[in-house]
Amino acid sequence: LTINGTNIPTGSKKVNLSSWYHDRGWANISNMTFSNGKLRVNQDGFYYLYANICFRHHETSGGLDTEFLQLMVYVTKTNMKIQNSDTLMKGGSTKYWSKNSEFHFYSINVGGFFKLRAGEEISIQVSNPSLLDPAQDATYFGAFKVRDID
Amino acid sequence: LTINGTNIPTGSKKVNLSSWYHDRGWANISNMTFSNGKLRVNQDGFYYLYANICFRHHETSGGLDTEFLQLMVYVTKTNMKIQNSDTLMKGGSTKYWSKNSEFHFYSINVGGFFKLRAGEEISIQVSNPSLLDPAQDATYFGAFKVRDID
Amino acid sequence: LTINGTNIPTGSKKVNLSSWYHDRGWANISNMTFSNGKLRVNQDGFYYLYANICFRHHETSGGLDTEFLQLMVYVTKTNMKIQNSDTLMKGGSTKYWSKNSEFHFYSINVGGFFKLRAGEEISIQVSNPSLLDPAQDATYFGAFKVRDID
Amino acid sequence: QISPRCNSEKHYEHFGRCCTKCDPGKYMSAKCTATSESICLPCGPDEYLHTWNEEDKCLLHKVCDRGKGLKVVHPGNQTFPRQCACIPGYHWSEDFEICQRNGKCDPGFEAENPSDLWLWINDRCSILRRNKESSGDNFINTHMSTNSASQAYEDTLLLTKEEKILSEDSCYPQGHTCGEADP
Repeated sequence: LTINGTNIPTGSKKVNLSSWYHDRGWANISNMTFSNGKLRVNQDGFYYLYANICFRHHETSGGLDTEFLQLMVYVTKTNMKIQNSDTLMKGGSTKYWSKNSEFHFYSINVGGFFKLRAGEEISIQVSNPSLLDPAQDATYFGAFKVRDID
Repeated sequence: LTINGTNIPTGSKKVNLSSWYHDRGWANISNMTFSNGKLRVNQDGFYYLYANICFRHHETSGGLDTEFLQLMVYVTKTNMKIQNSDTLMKGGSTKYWSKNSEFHFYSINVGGFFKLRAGEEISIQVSNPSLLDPAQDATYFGAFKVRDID
Repeated sequence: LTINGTNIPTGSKKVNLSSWYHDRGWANISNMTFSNGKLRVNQDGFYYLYANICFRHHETSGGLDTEFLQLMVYVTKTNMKIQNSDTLMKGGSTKYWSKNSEFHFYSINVGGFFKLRAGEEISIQVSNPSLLDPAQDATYFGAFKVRDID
Repeated sequence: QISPRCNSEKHYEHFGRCCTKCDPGKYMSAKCTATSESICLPCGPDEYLHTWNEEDKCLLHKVCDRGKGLKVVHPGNQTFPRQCACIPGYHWSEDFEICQRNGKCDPGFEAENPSDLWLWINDRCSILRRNKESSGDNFINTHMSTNSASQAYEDTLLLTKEEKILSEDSCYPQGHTCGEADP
């Protein structure tokens, strides 16, 4: 799924990213459902999950609130049956983005192999959403099933 | 495919990396073809694409042109039928590599799941090619087919 | 496999990380064996290997030995038959972690597709182990078989 | 349990037969069959295999990356892996796989016993008692009192965990390096 660049939250607080394309450009989806900003598992199995998140700031976007940033992504699994949400993967970096520089850019990539059950949902949280790069080749996430659970 | 360390372009401009080993060391290839520096898809399908790129600079290589760098990788898909090239994935970071430090190192990893058609070609572009780490465990890319297109 | 947070080596030297959970939390293992801190391949095949390593430092943990760090991960393959160990993948970054900052964080992700033989073993080395984030969503590695060798 | 005749260093068992492995410098492109021996082919350029083997592919020589301060000490061949070394003034850091600049010894160290050889491990200058184990975690040195650099090199054996030879980046009065690191 690729980020819907027209609907990115603002601010620097950790937010849930719920606005993704699932059928445009590189985005594709099958055997999974995208609803309420979450990717729902339809079939039990072992899945490889991945996310690529790019942050950027251009001087023409005005000054940064602070030069000391922590740019993070969290991939979370929600299990409605037991009303539980847990982070499966996290990645990112603290950064010093100097005000004197014209442009700043930083990308994070996370990936991992997880056992998922039908009904469980995968969602993405990031810090500093207003710095997200809205391009489809920059900010995206997905999953593919590798095999059944024995 | 792993980088052919003996044939890395120089300079800092964004260039196409076309010199890769496809059969030596860790590199391997099957059901895809490597020609003209590009990885050609032979069978329609859903593929997981990935790339790992390492940049490094040692003081004995002489001074850097600038201490402010943008180290990037772009994974591009070319569709000859419609004469179109597009970036599937990008990653990297702006960096401040101080002249006072002996050594600098930075690695990027990108990965994603894409629908690819026979005849389409995957290629890699990077910025600052002269800073590329030529080791096979540092700079490599590849793809594997996960399943057919329904 | 996820890091066993209770048994992380100290210091900044490059060390072998041998203490992983293979059956708790997100960790799972099948058709491979975890012993002596290494992941052993039981079946010949093409595998996708990945590792996600997070480093962090909080000011309450006392001062860093140096502000100039190189945070690295190495994924190594050992082939007992020919008494050979080689790095398959490496990633990381040199970092300037200023003493004035409260908190520092940095994550590395590496991944790649490799032909592995039964009996070969995969292990993880990192620099600066004492800075490792012990959470299961932060520091983990794994492998899954994609297909047989033709 | 391999039968005694099928010694495992040069032979392997396949379909109940005891077949010959490929000798160093070659890889096995096909295993033996009921009627044919193993087929071994030479390693390609920039590849090697240092032992009798059943590998289906040779190993790739490492790159002596000048961009990390390395140079080739032995180019390697089909049976022997390439050896790299740090250029003078630098020593190999196994932790970060780069050539680190040799630190300068404080003048105080140099003046005290100018004729002695101070062995300096990684980035700490330390004076070694005669034949005492060094302060390094797994390096064993002997302390020699000598004036000629080459003699010191021959007589002093520096062992690292992997049995590599570690350069003696010694703090000579003239700051001359007498040995080569072998990463």
